[in-house]
Amino acid sequence: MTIEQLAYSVDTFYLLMSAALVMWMAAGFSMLEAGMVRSKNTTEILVKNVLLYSIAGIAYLVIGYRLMYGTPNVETYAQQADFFFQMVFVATAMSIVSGAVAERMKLNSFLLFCLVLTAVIYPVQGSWSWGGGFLSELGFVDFAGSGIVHMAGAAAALAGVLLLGPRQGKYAEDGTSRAIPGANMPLATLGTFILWMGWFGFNGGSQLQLSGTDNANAIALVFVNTNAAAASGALGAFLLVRLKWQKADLTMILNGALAGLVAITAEPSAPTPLIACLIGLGAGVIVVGSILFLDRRGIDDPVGAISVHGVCGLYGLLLVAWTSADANILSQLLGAAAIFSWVFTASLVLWLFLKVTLGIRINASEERIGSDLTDCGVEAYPEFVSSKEN
Amino acid sequence: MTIEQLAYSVDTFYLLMSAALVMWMAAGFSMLEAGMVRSKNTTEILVKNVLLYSIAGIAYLVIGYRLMYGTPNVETYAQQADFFFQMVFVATAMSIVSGAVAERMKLNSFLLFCLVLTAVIYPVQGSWSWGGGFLSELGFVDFAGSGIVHMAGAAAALAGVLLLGPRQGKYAEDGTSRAIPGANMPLATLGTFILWMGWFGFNGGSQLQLSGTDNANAIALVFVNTNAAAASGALGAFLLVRLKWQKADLTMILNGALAGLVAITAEPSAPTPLIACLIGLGAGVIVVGSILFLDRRGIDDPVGAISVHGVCGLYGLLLVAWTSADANILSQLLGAAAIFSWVFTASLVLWLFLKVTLGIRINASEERIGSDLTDCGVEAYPEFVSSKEN
Amino acid sequence: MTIEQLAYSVDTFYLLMSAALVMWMAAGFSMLEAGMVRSKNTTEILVKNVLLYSIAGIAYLVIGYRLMYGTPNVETYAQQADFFFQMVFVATAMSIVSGAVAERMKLNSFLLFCLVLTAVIYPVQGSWSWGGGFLSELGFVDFAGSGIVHMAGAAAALAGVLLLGPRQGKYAEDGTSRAIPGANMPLATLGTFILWMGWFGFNGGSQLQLSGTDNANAIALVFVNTNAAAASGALGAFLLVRLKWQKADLTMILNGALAGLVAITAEPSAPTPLIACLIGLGAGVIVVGSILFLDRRGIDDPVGAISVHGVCGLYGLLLVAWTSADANILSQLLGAAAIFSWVFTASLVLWLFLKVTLGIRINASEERIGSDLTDCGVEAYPEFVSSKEN
Amino acid sequence: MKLIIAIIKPAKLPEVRDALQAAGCKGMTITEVKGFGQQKSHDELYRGAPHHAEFLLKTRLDIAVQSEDADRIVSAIENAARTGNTGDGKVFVLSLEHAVRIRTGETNESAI
Amino acid sequence: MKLIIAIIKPAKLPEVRDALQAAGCKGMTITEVKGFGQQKSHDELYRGAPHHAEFLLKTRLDIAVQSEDADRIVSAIENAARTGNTGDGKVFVLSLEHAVRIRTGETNESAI
Amino acid sequence: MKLIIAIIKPAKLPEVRDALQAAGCKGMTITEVKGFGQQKSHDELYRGAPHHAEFLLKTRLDIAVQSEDADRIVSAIENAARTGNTGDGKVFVLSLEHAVRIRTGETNESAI
Ligand SMILES: Nc1ncnc2c1ncn2[C@@H]1O[C@H](COP(=O)(O)OP(=O)(O)O)[C@@H](O)[C@H]1O
Ligand SMILES: Nc1ncnc2c1ncn2[C@@H]1O[C@H](COP(=O)(O)OP(=O)(O)O)[C@@H](O)[C@H]1O
Ligand SMILES: Nc1ncnc2c1ncn2[C@@H]1O[C@H](COP(=O)(O)OP(=O)(O)O)[C@@H](O)[C@H]1O
Repeated sequence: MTIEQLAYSVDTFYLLMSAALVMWMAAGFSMLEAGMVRSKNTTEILVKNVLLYSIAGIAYLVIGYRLMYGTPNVETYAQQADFFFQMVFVATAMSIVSGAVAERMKLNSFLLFCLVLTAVIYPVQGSWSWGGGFLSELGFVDFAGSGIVHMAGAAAALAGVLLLGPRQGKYAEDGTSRAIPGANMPLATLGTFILWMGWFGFNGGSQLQLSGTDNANAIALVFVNTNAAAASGALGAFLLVRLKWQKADLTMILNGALAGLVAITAEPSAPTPLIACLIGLGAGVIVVGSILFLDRRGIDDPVGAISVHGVCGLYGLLLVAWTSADANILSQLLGAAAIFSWVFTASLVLWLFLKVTLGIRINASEERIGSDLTDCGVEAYPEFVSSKEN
Repeated sequence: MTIEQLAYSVDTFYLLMSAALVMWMAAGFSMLEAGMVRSKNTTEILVKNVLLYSIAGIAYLVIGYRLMYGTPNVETYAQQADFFFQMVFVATAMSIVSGAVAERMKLNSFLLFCLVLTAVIYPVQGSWSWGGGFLSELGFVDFAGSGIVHMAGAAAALAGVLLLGPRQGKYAEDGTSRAIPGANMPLATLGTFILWMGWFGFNGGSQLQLSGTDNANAIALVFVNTNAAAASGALGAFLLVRLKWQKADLTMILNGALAGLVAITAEPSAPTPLIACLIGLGAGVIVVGSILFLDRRGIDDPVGAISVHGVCGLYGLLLVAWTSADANILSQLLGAAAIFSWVFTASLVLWLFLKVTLGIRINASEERIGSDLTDCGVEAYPEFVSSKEN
Repeated sequence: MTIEQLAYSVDTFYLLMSAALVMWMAAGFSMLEAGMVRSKNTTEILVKNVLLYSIAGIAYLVIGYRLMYGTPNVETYAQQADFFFQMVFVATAMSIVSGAVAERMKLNSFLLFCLVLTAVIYPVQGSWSWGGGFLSELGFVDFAGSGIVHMAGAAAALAGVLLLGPRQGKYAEDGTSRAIPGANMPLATLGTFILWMGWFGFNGGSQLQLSGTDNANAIALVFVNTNAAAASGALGAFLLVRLKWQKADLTMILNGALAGLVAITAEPSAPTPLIACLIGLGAGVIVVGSILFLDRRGIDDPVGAISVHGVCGLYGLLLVAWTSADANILSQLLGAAAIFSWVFTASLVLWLFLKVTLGIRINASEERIGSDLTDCGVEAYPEFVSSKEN
Repeated sequence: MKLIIAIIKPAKLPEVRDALQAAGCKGMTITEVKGFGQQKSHDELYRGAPHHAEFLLKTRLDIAVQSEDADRIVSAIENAARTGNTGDGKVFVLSLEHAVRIRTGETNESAI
Repeated sequence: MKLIIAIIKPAKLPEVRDALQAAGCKGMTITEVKGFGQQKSHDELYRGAPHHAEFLLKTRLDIAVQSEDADRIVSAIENAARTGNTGDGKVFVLSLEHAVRIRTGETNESAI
Repeated sequence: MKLIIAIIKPAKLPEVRDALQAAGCKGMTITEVKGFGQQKSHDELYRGAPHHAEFLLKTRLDIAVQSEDADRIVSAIENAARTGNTGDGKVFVLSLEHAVRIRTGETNESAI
């Protein structure tokens, strides 16, 4: 065996383990969302999450991967490992959507949207940057996908949420927002920890090569920065809500950690760990502000996905101009604008098409009873007398 | 350091990480089963799962491993890593049993059965194939254990279920089946995701060697195929139940994903990813049919373990004759028959012995009250007023 | 690429994956503790766990790491990987505290304590051994931290518990102990499985180098022994409680598994797997005895952290004198005494300071209502009518 | 005084509560109950087997009122809770002998 | 009319429901309650400490019936719910002044 | 005989139970209910939006007693349950016509 062959094996394994960690994020999104919706819609959000991951995998296999990378010619590690690693990213983008449209979106329409997003919409913009297209030529830097994955997912979600409207009872007649607490805080926390763990694969794997001391050093720094940003994001959100309202709102803290993760994703290999802490801290504060702002504007996003992945994805993209010598603010802005416009517009058209054909919103009585019974035939916790028909 | 020494380290690490992922499947089975039984039997199924993994580990250490492999002479990676990897497989086989006999099996008898299965019954048949015995000489191919692990576990479960009979209230007086919904859908989903993730270790690790580009390529393909089969299994089950009953039955979708995983396990390194999708799709459809069929025959299997692991294990074994040039249908059939007959018969004898000595079924009043209170002294969710004594 | 460079990459990756598994233990502690407290305090314990991991990460980055290791000069793997691996250990130590003081400790004081423990108290004693200080010179052996991490965490917890006193209603007026069952057994079990899995990173990573056949063999043995001790710990606790009270108390079995893990941590690379089984068995028995003993002494530790991590940590430390040729009982005793005295005393002073300034105990009415509503603004399962105000 | 017990569909609780407040009713106590009556639970399928949940989720309201208000309040509940489908529920009226407000010790009319 | 309140062991609900249907009773409302009485909860041990759940899970049935059926139905419940052990529960009968079927507005005899 | 229905703060259950036992009351049935009255639930914030839980958790006790004990027992409940703040709850007394102990078939006075 030559050293190159062994390095090939090692790099393949590194990528496969990273991909397995990202695959695990599908469970993270499932648990987070299952914890943040009401129990009457929990089974249905689980169905959506399992199926979106399944559809993404097949659609990207059959169409998306080729659309994004042409016929990629990976030489230093197994081609299939590359496919697998890229595939779990598209699933992540779609997972972001499910949370934002939760508790009112028709299952069939959601699955069709998932099919098109993962087969076409996501890969098209992915080809512009990671596929070697015009954005990469413009010098747009997005290491692991603050924009390409997270903001893209949030853009698709935003288009859906705008067409769907808020959940019944979310806003009083005078327009003031009402709280609709999620049913299961331990699940939401578990989901966040799963995402946090999976993110080491998400960012750590995006170096794409482990062999060589430079690569190893870079990956180690990526791990440290990823963790630092998440930790500071959680703290930033905590400090803000604790000062503002005394209460330590767990869901905001969880969103803060995720916001830090999203923000650092655009470039986790450049800043020092202390800078990563600052980036995370900022994200934790921004995400709370953004959630409050959108909520007041009538944008009903049960899990805060648009703020976490969209707003903090953009924030992360822009910061790269500061942390990385290879990037400049102009191309970062351009890249962000290009990704957002494309994904948002294409998604809007697709949602609109679904709206006039199949419909995208469950009817009022289904929404009151909960989609678990109407669409799935079984409630998430069928033994508990819950307040589901309130 | 020589390159062989480094390869030795790398291969050892690859096997250890794979084994850790398979160990993690013990948590997956626990959560899946805890979600699929009623809350009054949840603590007890958790006890069984923790203890079966513990007993399997020790029984295989003291007896089983040697019985299966003699004194194995592993040279390209650490001997202990091989033991650990093999050990977590036997635990998987036993985990399959716990689900099928749930809600009515005595704890002590279950644990004694576990001891004998993992110390003797499983290793004996394992020695025929992986241990280099007559099945391997016959050309029987079972890459990661569709038959050796999954169908074997299901055969042991089937013997137990036949002797135990169905749960109280499962069948009306006229023999029609009644639904007994599981208490916690998020747990069942989490369990399935854990299993899905762990399966990358299960199948991915079964190549047993990572070093060398061929090995690396094979492992990467195994990952992709494993995921493709699971995804298509989920979709297959979903499409079938959605068309048949409109409702998107989450538990069937979860069983579909697992069915795809079991089916591909017999040979995940041969088919192309598209073929793997077909295999998974078929498994997803078959598992639903099998669950309905067995249910109507009075075989009460609360989690669908016999269909998922037994029927789809057999299906996977037979398909190898098609996907792999090294296999032929005859030896696959022979292998399946040999494994099934041995495990089923030995288990039946053992269950019978336990039945006439300790008894295998809890008494009617314990079953009504739930084994959590009668056997474990604490309910799974002691604060909730559940409908447990119905 | 040279072989040394590739080994550098491999060792870095090995350490990063191990660290990610240890990071995952933060989720394990969260779930374990969330399952073992009453539902009225569940959100708050989740907040504490997310924030303690966050604070630990930052405090150790800014202060603790340097205090413990000076300016470490790691050469055979990435420096940042070393930092990350060490950092997750300090978080583990702090996680131990949160369980023991659960359901009555003020959030702000807890977080301040966390800051000082992870920035100063833990690193100071860590420098004595792993940092190359006087304990390492004395021949004190603690491979992965039975004492340095686990007993240290338990010492800090004990100091807090002594000052806090028991939860309202834990003891009758005549001093007899009353059971306060945890609200969610599946969560507690999931948490234990997560910890069990994470421990492969904890112990397996502590070899610090994978490259070289000796290292690989050592790590493989560490995996096997770690698992063997956990399995026997679970069995030991089970056998004891089953014989003593008939009932198979799940929480004791979980504590038994963790006790086995803690006990083997002091030296998992020396004993044979059969000896590891004995060590685990002993730990499983000891932990049950210790929990009962402390409970009767009025030391209210809702999750058994002091017994699991403190008592079994000490037990593990002492056993090294028997299992390892490099250790002797005297230096083990000395090391244990030094660590315990320092951490206990420093923590006591700090808790006392917090007590007279901010206060450490929530007031009686907050405790009755539950800190979820009073401190976090949302209950863990807001839809269920629970018995929370009893 | 009367004690009115109303068994209604859970989804109608907001309307009924508003109607009760409009009718001058200042307090009520609600309980989550399960009902059995002419309304049959529609079968769900779970793993292909019919899942016949015989008992349906209902909401029970207990409202203590002055005797002279009873009829008016019963009508208010009826109107707010009616959907016209089976399962709308029942209203029962009992005679209430005595009522106490724990906080103040006030009794009867002034207690409710 | 009478309102019958029965507190029974949860495990006896299926038998009692069947007995009530056999006795011609068309509707009932059930509530999950906890009871306290002569039956003492057997102590469980949780982590070695006695877990004395003072209140035991019981099922409460509220059944509105015609006055002349009351005795028959009370006996039916008694027979179906009896195990002979403490904790079997109680049946209470109250006078019911007025009953309304919300769906139709029918009252009294025709409402129950 | 009387049927006493008390709606109290959940946190007061232990005191009330002790007071009832001291007053010679041998049995009771408790239900978890939600109340609506003068006491307003204090708003919580969840993700920055007010979380106005209109209905507050309360505990309901149903206690069948001999007529001559009723006043004494109502007072015992009042005293044990009072905190002086709104939301302390109510006690209602109904006339109880008939009571049966299922286990023995004993009726009325000897049944409660
Ligand atoms: N005789 C009864 N006693 C007590 N509750 C009853 C009685 N009959 C009906 N109910 C309650 O009223 C609910 C609605 O009754 P149902 O017969 O289904 O509909 P409807 O009253 O519209 O004909 C039932 O679910 C049950 O809770
Ligand atoms: N005086 C009472 N008022 C209301 N409910 C009562 C009363 N006495 C008993 N109960 C209810 O009846 C149940 C059974 O009573 P218990 O004294 O344990 O058994 P038994 O009636 O067989 O002697 C109790 O759990 C409680 O719910
Ligand atoms: N008219 C009523 N009928 C039934 N229950 C009532 C009535 N008024 C109050 N309650 C119950 O009593 C509880 C306390 O009443 P509330 O008005 O808040 O306090 P207070 O009685 O101290 O003024 C309420 O939450 C409700 O459960």
